[in-house]
Amino acid sequence: MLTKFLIISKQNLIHLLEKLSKKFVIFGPKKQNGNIIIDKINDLSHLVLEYEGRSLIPPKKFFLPPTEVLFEYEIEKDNIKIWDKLVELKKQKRILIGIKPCDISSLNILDKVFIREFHDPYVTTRRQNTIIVGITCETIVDTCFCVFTDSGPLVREGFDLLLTRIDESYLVEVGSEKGGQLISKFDELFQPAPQEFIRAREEKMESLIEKISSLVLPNFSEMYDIMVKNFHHEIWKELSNQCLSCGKCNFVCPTCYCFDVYDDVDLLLKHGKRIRRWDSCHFLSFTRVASGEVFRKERETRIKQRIYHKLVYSVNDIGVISCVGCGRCINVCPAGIDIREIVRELWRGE
Amino acid sequence: MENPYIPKLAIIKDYRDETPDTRTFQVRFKDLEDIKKFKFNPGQFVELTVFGYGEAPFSISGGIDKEDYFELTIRKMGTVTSALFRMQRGSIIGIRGPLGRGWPIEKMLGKDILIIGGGIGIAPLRPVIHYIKLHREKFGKVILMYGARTPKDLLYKYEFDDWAKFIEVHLTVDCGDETWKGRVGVVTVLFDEIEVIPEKTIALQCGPPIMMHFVTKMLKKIGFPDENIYLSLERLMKCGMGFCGKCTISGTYVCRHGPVFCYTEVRGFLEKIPEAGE
Amino acid sequence: MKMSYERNTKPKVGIFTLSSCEGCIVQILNLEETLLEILEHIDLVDCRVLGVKHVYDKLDIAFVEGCVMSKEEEEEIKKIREKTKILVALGDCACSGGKFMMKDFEISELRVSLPGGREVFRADPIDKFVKVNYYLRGCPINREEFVELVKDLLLLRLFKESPLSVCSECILREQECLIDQGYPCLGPITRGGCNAVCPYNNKICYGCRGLSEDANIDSLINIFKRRGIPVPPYLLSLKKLVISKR
Amino acid sequence: MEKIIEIKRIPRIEGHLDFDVKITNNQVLYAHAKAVEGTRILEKILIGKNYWEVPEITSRMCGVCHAIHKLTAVQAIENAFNLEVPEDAILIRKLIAIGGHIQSHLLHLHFFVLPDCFDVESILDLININRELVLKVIKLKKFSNDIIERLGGTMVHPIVPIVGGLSRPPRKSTLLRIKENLNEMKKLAIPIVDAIFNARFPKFERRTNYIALCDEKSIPLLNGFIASSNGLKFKPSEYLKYFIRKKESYSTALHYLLMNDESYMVGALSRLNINFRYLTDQAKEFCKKYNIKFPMYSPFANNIAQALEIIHFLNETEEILANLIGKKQIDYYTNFIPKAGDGVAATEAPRGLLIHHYRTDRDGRVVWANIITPTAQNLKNMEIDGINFVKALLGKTNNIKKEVEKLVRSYDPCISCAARFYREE
Ligand SMILES: Cc1cc2nc3c(=O)[nH]c(=O)nc-3n(C[C@H](O)[C@H](O)[C@H](O)COP(=O)(O)OP(=O)(O)OC[C@H]3O[C@@H](n4cnc5c(N)ncnc54)[C@H](O)[C@@H]3O)c2cc1C
Ligand code: SF4
Ligand code: SF4
Ligand code: SF4
Repeated sequence: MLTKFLIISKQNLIHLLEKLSKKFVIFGPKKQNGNIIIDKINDLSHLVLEYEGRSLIPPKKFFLPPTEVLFEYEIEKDNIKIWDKLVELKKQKRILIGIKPCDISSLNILDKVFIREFHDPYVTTRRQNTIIVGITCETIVDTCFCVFTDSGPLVREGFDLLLTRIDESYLVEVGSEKGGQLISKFDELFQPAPQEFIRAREEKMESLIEKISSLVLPNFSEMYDIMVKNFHHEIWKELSNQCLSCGKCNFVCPTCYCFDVYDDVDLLLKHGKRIRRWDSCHFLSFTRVASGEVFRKERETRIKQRIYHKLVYSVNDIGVISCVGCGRCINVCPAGIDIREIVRELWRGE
Repeated sequence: MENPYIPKLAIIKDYRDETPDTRTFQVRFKDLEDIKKFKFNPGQFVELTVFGYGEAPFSISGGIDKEDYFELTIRKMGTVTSALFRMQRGSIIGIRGPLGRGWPIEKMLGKDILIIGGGIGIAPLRPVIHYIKLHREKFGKVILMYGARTPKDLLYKYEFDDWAKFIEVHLTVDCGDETWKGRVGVVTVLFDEIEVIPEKTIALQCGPPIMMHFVTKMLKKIGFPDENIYLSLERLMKCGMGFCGKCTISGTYVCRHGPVFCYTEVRGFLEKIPEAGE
Repeated sequence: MKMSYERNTKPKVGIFTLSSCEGCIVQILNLEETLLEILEHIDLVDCRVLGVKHVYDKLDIAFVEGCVMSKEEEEEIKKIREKTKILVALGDCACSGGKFMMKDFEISELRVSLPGGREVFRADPIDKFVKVNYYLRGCPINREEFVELVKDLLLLRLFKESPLSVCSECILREQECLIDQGYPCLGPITRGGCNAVCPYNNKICYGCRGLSEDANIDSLINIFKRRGIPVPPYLLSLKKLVISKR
Repeated sequence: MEKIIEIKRIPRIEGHLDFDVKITNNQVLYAHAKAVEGTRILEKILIGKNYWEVPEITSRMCGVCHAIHKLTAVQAIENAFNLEVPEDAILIRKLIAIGGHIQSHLLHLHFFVLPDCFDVESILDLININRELVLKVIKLKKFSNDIIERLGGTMVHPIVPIVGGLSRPPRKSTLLRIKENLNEMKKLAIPIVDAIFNARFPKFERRTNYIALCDEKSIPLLNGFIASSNGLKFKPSEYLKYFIRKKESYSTALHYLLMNDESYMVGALSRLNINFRYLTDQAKEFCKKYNIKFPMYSPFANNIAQALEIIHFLNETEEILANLIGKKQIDYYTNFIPKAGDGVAATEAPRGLLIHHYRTDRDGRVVWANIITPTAQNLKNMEIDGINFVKALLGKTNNIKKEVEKLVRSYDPCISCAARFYREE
């Protein structure tokens, strides 16, 4: 499909969303206490499209929720009745607006995990039913490093529409047929994009790239061999003295997807639910088996699990690294553990 | 498209006690369609649901030669397994699978086979023995070495006589009793009883990590090329489809890429795995 | 066809209080309708607060709240243990002697003159004297967690304590971090299961649920120092306690 | 003939209390209220603690009246720091206190007392007799607990009240939700309170000193001066001049008397004996309906007073909510710097007058603490009532124990609170 650019004024965008909200549930960034969170937008005046950095919890929560009921069942005398929760999911239509390029990249990575030999139908159904309206950044925060993970400040795929603010309007890139169809009924709200708007976006991106590039870092995709070589580097021991095993980094990472599964049931042992919930490879329970054995007992091995998953295992598994340079883990880590520092140190050692 | 998270209903057709804490269950799907569709390779596993209690992975331990049911041999360990032990014949459970990659049957054809099992680790190896029985002419010499803690802990005793008719059977226990007349000691002691030509033999092993560690070392010592050594690994497992991340070792999913691995595959793992003689 | 999913008979249950504020029992009473529902599935034979005192020799489950502060209470907990199959420690008092809530990691066997003519102050966790099967931590216990435990006991499932840290529960509620704002929050080293109520209400985690698995106290102390947050004295005495236990 | 009536571990009260009455030749010699719980040396533990830890720890004195302990501690520290707390924060704290009072009263009246009136062992038996009533009580109790949880963050040991105000303001939607349920609760409360008025209590009267907070415009819970039915009137900070402490060898609680060695009573009855005229109209209607006049002089009337307070406080909740909902913004916190100071706060716990007193050093650390709980103040009065009550009963009943239990219970004692205290001389 040919890339297509349009422009829409800020006002018209709100109009458009108002109209779309009749058919779709709209989720987007808004302020809560000091944070930007992505949440249901009931009142469009709460929508904060231009925000610094990215939301606290990434949009993965809309595809792989922190806790999710997979199916419910009723235990009868000689039968079990099962209700697949997927059925309800299929009916939902959603628009996710205000998603940053790094997060769009992360969804592309999650797709590679959840759609392969087996399909995770919950994630895929939600992906199909959700329209992604991305937005490019205005400024960066000091933990952003998407340039080094090839996931920003501009993305090429994974969105239906991508907005870039140019003065009082938005340049809209149509990224998919779905995106095109969505706005085709509202032609009157859009105008064709003049060339200078497209150029303005390029300039914006360039200045962002320049800012981020001031960090001295290698491209993360090229770290594979260095990482493999340094599996027993002393840095891991040092980190294990700092890490609190709190698991926050996993929960905020847009590409961490591990989960736990368990059954919840009522007192009568009649009505039950199978539930999955986010888990963290930093917890001892993550690998504890019935005999009590834990496969990653040393804190060091658990830290390595996360970092190596991002930069090595992921490449083996899905062909790409799974860090998108969003910097969330750096922001939330109470111990100040910084994936960039780790990479920089190992890279410099070469 | 079918939702792979939803178990198919099945019935506990029958069960028999193997040891005081281990039981073999015969499982038959409720739905005829499901019975027809269910084909497994030796070494594969299923996810078994006891409704209200949860789901757990178990190797398929029998049924290759059966039309309408398969077998699982299960040790009572925790929530799911204990609930299963409280169930009676006719009770309904849920099954997902077969899942995972089994033993390398293709590669084994025409070769000699050395099967090494420890404790309940014999369970995923039993279908191989049954397969060999059905297709005896396709294999060379076949040797089974099987060890358990005590004579009481030996599984499938009632089949040993039959097996001995078509393969070599070597047994040992860690600690014998007055009835035991065979070998005493860990499984590796049996190596002095057998004769193998490592280059044309495929070794299949499953057992506790410590056993596999020493067996792998021994196999390598007597000249087994790495690519002839296979082992079945066990890790905490939830979804069984390569999503939940619980079973990964160095990024490899035991559920999806395994549970059966060639030694060449696990040898390169960055994480130490004692099972693999590292 | 036989019933496969069968519940066993009603277990005999006792609820006991040693020295405590009884807040954990109040939490149980606060379950209101849910408690009535639970009561239909158990045979409550002993509970002083509710005035229940039936005759029995054996119990299936004993819930014990409070810590051991006297010889008599020591005898009492031993007697309860003898009678019961499963013993559950309710709340920080029973689990740790109230150390995590009172932040008293060093007081034990203190010589003071107490009313009633006693001379030694002590507050011990019940597992100092008897084996405890399950722990419900926190001050007070979390109602939902209690229901989960009861369910697991009734249905013969293994109860598992929450694997999460308070910190990870806090981030799931999309809260702004209090350490980032300069407060000495114990969330990173505290066992979750409370859904991070304190940070959620804009107050630091005081650590009443005890240490999380593999808690890294040293690192937290360093973090506070690095950020110029005064290190609470109790964190240092907690560290001493952990080291002395090793 | 000499005999000692020993009642061990009185059931259906908060905490562990034994009660002994000694009778010789038909003369009642003494009655001892014996707290038998371990003494938690809170006042010692508090020393050296940071000011903000104080409310956390003192709240753990009692799982029933935790809310008021926390609020009192917070206020005492605020007084030590000379802090003015925003009006709105005080209103919300008052709602939390009210939630605490209603749930505590329901627990006492319906879980602890009512089984006596129906001659059954526990509320579990009541379910079979009057399921509907029990369900109503549970619903109202849940509502009062919800107030605490929604405004205070948790149901037991609420976390939101802090020195300086509140850790966070409630959302407007929260206030609206409470208000939404209030009307139903007011209706529900009527039969619940009726049940107490209709219950039969032993006939026994003895006039004593009744002491409660008073502000001459309401039934205060968090602020006011201390007044007695015998005309005393003083500021909370002067409490040490009026109350004296007695250690009894048989009890792990401290027992309190007035300076002139007289015993006194605190609690709902005292509150109403002193502040009756500020009771809301709806509550007063009940008095008319049942032909009851305050002041009342029977310890058993404490139950009636508690029942009336349920109605009164529900009405007050309505007023406060209306006030708060009308506001554009809720002012919930004042900044301050900790300093050296001496602060006393007197409040009304569900069981009566409660005093917290702290001295802090320059950094806001505690150097000295003293806490007087209502039950500790009531124990002496309870003993004297015990003597007189048994005297009146001698020869009239052969189950004196049971009747004495009822008397003790009517005080709604809380031994968890009372047995906590110790102070180095
Ligand atoms: C590929 C594979 C094949 C297996 N084959 C067999 C077999 O043939 N016979 C047999 O007796 N056991 C087998 N196991 C081990 C068996 O899965 C565990 O004993 C079982 O999960 C214990 O569950 P539980 O609920 O009784 O214990 P709990 O401790 O209560 O377990 C709770 C949950 O943890 C998970 N879990 C606990 N231990 C393990 C474990 N060792 N492996 C994976 N998940 C675990 C389960 O999902 C379970 O739902 C196998 C495991 C794997 C991975
Ligand atoms: S590892 Fe850190 S920087 Fe990379 S994607 Fe995850 S949270 Fe973002
Ligand atoms: S957020 Fe930091 S401290 Fe917490 S587990 Fe991750 S790396 Fe460790
Ligand atoms: S406030 Fe406390 S619990 Fe929350 S993220 Fe920060 S340290 Fe963790």
